[in-house]
Amino acid sequence: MDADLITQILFAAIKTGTPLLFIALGEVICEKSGILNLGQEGMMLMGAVLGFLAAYTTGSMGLGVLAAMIMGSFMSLIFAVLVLQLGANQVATGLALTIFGTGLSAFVGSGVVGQTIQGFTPIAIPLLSDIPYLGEILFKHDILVYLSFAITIALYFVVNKTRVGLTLKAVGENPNAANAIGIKVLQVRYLAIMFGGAMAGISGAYMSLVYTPMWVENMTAGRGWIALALVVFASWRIGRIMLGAYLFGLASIMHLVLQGLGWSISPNLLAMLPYMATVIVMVIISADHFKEKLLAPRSLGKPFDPRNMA
Amino acid sequence: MIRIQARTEPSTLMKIASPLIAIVLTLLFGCLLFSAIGKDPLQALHVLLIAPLSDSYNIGEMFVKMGPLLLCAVGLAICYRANMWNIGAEGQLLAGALGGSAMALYFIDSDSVFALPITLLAGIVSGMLWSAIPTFLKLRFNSNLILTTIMFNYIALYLLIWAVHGPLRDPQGFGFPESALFSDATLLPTLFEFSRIHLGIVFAILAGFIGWFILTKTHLGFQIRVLGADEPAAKYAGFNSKKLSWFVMLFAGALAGLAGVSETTGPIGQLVPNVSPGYGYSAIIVAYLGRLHPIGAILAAVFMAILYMGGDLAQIEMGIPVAVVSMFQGVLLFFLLACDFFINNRLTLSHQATN
Amino acid sequence: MLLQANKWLRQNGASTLNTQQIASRLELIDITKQYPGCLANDSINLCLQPGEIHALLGENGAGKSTLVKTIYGVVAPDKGDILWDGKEVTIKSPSTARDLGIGMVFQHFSLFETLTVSQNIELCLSQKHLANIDDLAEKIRQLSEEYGLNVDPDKYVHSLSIGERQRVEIMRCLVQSVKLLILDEPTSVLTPQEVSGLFDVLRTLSKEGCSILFISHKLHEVTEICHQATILRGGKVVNTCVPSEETPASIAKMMVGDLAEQDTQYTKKEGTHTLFSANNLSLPSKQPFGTSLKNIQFELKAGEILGIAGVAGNGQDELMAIISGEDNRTNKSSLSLDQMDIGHLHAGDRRKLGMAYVPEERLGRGAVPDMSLTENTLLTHSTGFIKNGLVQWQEAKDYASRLIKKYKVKCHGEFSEAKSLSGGNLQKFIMGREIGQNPKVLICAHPTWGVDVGAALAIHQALLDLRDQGAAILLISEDIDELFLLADRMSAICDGHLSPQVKTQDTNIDQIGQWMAGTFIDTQRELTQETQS
Amino acid sequence: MKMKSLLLSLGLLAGASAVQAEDPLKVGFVYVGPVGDLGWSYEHDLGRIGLEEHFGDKVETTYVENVPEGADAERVITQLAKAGNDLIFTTSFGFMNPTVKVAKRFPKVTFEHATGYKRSRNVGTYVLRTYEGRYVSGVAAGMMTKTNTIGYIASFPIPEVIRDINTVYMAAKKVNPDVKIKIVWVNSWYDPGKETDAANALMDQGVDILIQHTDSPAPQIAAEKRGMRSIGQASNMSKFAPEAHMFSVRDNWTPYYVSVAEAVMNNTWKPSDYWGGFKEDMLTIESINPNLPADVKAKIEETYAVIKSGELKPFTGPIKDNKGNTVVPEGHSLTDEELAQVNWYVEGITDEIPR
Repeated sequence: MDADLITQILFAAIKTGTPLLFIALGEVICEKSGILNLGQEGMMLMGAVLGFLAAYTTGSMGLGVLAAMIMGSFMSLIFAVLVLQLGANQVATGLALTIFGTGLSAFVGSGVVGQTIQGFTPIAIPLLSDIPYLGEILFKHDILVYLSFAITIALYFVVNKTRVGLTLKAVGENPNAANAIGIKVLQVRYLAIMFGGAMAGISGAYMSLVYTPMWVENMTAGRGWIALALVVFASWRIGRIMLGAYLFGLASIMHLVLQGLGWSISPNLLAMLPYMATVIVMVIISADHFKEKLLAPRSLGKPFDPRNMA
Repeated sequence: MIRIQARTEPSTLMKIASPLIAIVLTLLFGCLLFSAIGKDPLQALHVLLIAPLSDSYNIGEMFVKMGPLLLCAVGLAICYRANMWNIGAEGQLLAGALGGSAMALYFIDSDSVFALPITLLAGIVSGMLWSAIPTFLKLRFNSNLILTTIMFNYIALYLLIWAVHGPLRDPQGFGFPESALFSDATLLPTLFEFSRIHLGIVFAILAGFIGWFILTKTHLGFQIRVLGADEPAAKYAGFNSKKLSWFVMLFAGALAGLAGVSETTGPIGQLVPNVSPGYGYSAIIVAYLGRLHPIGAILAAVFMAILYMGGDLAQIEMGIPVAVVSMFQGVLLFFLLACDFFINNRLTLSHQATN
Repeated sequence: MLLQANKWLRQNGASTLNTQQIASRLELIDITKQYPGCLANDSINLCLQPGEIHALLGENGAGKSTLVKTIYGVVAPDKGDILWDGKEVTIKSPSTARDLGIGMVFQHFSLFETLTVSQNIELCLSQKHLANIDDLAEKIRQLSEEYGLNVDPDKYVHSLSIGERQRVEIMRCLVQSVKLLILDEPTSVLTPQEVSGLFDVLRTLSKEGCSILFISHKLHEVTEICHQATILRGGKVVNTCVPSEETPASIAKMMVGDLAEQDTQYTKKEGTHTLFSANNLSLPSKQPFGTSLKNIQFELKAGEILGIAGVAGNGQDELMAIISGEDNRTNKSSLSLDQMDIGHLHAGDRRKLGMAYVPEERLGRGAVPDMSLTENTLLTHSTGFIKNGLVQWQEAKDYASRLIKKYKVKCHGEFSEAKSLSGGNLQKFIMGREIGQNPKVLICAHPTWGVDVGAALAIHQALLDLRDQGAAILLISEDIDELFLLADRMSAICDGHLSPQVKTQDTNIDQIGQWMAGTFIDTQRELTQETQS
Repeated sequence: MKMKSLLLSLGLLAGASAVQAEDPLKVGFVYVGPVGDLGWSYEHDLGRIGLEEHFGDKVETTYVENVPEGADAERVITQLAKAGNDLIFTTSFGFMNPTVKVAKRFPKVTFEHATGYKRSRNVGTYVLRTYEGRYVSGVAAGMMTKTNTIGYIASFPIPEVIRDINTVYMAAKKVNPDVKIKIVWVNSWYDPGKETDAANALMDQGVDILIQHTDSPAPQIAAEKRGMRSIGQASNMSKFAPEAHMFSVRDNWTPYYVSVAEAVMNNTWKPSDYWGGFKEDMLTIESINPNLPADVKAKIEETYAVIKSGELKPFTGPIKDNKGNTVVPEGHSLTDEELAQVNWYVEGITDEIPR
């Protein structure tokens, strides 16, 4: 393998990792507030189809992304109302969202199956893209990839350096105490869930507007689930999520690259790689009880009802 | 003014009524949806829900469809009762199909009476093995069961596809990805001349009753319920939560594995890449709709099977896209979860508060 | 205004307040709060002056918590008015309360263990407050010095002891310069020594004009520090008094009503042979924030009650888990029952050998909230109700209804769900269930916590009867008075160390209090070193 | 009479009652994907529409899309048969065994299964000579490649795909002795995401001409974005890649569907294994890009013509496989039956066929 090929593989890994990055960033915020949303796949598909529809009919890619975000947060709002307002089980509600989103997206999108649009064009960032290798890998992408860089940096700052981040962590660790000191727990969780939805929407839009760019039923192909694993993989840290997303991206294209290089390994066994890797990393991380408890949001998945506070 | 008020005691009426209300609401949603796409809603609902039961062949097919759903759902219901969030029925089903098929192919030239039982057993054991790995990882390394079982669904899928392309491929099959047709000795006998109802359906319904018996009549079932309802209490009482976790997971794995092998040795008759159109995931809805109760799961599985078949019929007869089936499933689960809120809460009409 | 008040206070002394001169700091008028099935507050009136330390007294369930949560804006009252410095206010949320100058230290701390002290404090401050503080950490250090609180702003809360955490909570209020500080049972988690440190801080605050609302069960503390007391029972104000003019006994009488005074003396007994022992047991905690056990050593004899005193969070839960077998990482030989090593056995196996437990948490551990009393009987008492792995529901049901009758458990019947019972009734049920198995060894944690006096007496009698039948009983409690009343021998636990055991007659509250603060640890260490060398 | 009505109600005679002169011929289609996939199922549906256009109201067609190749296929085919269809086309390999099974129970209904090899009294099979199109593709690719590397995005290692890879390589080698072929298997007929990844992985490794044996236009778009060239598959894909697209080899099912329907109407239908290609107009070369050099365009037309006339048979000996065995002796051209069993790579392809 020469340096150019490696550069191109890494470039592709970032491209493949970007939808994972978007959705995992949304999910990590949601989980930090103590909510486990298994509906990622459904929200992502709805984002993909709505984004594509909007971009296809209006011709504006920006509107497509916007529509995807709105749709994603609307889907997550359904989840939020059931889980936060009606105290429904988070696992079941999340699954319902995934199943519903899969069906609805296929239904809504049936009219545009096989259509295609121009898609975002890559923009080479002046100066930065001239850096040898690094410039090739990082700075010759389309605008959504740059957006994912920006969101990652912004979230890193917000989560680690601001009061908003503190509030989020507090709610995720101990909602009762947070409520007692006057943090509006439900409000924080609503916002976190809807942020997660919006990010899932962008992630879907990335699939249908940039990646292929077209709409196909079930085109997210399990990326929402991978993102859930990715959050654990990154032990709820923003920086590691970015790293993890690109690693996963790399893993999912590696079997195609290796085949091209003439490796004769069954593509099916290679396709298992990302899933196996996830399991292994999850085991390594969670085996350390002590660490996981400090890192994982402690109220994750548990219901909270302010009416029961008295 | 309408206010929400917590009930002092959970409502028994709502516990039973909630799924029924959810179904009614889902049907109303369906009416709106069908009207919106310009189809006659009543005819659509008729095709979707009544037509699948219109003749004996269809009723038979309903049972065929229900079998794997029910087997998976019973296992899942018991897992969820013990607070083990097993999302891996799909993978366990595929593993069962794979293991069972490998055994069935071993018996391809045999006419031994033991061929079928051993084949079924191989499927069951494969399913158990597939649920054992995440269980072990959870109990030993504390890894998240939801995530590992999902990952293992994918791993099972690729393993099955690999096997169908490789070692288990029919040598006379022109390289197409499917196994040879199993010999009659390893096929589940059908029960009636006119339909595909096979022995696997009997297993499924039996599993429902066994699940019910375990949960309500045995000390084991009691311990499972305690573990799920209140883990500290189970620990306090000295129940071996690891053993119980192993039991529910292996039980679920065994049933899902049986579902898988029953599909390949039943209606399909060979190993193909598409053994399951997502039975393992739909079974989660079935388990919930059945109130995490094995007998409830039987009724819920009937409903879901009708919905699936109705989806095909609606496509054939009215050109309604098949995606409505999963929309219906999702909406149904939404409504169910929302209705469950009223088991512990109620709406009260109150006059504006004084003051 | 505040300065004036301060001056006035210093001149006149805190104990002789004249209410006429300035508007009350806080006045509650007719506060009423209804919960499903229970009237938590029933037209409560209460008045608090600047600088006044006011005790809010009452048994568990009397409505104290609801009332303070109303003041702090966590709970909205159904009816009633709140006057703050003479003006009517609506306290919608804790942040409104804080903006007014109300601070609260919760019984179960509202701290976040994965955040640092200053992050915890920052979360409580409004933007307005924050704008006035340049450097929060510096401010914390300065206040810490001023009040002798000894709080390090950069430490993570999970590394702090219980006492330190409480001081963080108080610091949280000081940073906001509160005018009213609410403390919900602040001393229940402190050693006697820490308590006096806390009282010093409270007195300083009071002198500066800060009002303090003090909830406690410990009446001698109330008589020691409070200027005024309001006594609640069943959601109503039943009495008010000036504590310094009363004795703990007279206040207790007001709290429990007309019931007999609890001054019973029980006969002490001496155990016969050793039934249960822990041999040099050391074990790191499973939990990141738990206490590790160090060299635990004790013997429990047949026919005696051994009491273990200690402030919550000093290893009681861990010890309990190890004895019961919920945590069975112990060596085989580190625990023995009746000459048999049981350290490796599971909880269930230990039960079969004749051990029984009454845990601290009744609902959620001792009983499954959503299950009926019949099912809850079966939770630990399975002998006779299981045949070939099948549950004999009818027999279990009959037994449960007999238990209910025998221990006068108030409920609709054996089909009632555990969560529908009051704390005391559930405790009687659990007690009865455990005693009904005729255990050789009973481990019992906080048996009468939050139980009304009548039920407490019944529980005490049941324990003594069991002892007299020859069982060994280990009693873990935070209530020293109760331990002295029941235990034949006493010990104390501090930071995972267990003190020596002595006969109750040979010790006194002072010594046990010292032990609770860990004074025995150094001597013990020296002793072991001596024997080793 | 009673017996007959009973059988009718069981649906066994449902097919029989329909063949009457005045009634239209009812034709059912079973698709594995969505009709909008712009590939395989899309072209079959165009075939169905072509059939309707040809016969007007003498035929009545129904289709079911997205039918999984598992246990459900048999039910869907049965339901189509019961719905009174006289002729049923099942258009994916995975429907082979279900088709044969259902056909046994509906002897009066005619079944046609695409790409399969099992026939019976009332089941015929039909398949495309896709390798003819690949030969033209190989010639064009061999002439156009600057890097001497052709990329082949392959779906499943079945004889059809392996045969086509061989054809492309042999054809390209004829015009460009230095040419190499890189093959990536995506294990799917239709997965735009994966196809894009595969296209990019190939282009990263020096491929400048993409040939796809998958059905989505994603590789075309990927080639367009990077300024490489591509050849369309199954349907006309020119609109997705105005610059990159060289031409498309389109499947055209209409002629066959019309001829089968006609045969059934005239009661002259007989089960057979039908192979259609350039000669029958079932494969067409469409939208040759004007931006291609004149010599390439001429060569494409020429090659098309010699294959169509039967002058050139791609699999004519001597051909050696890549292990050195002679697989087609001198002077022999593979028969259809032999073509259906190709499971070797020709000499020069360094890869191995994956499992």
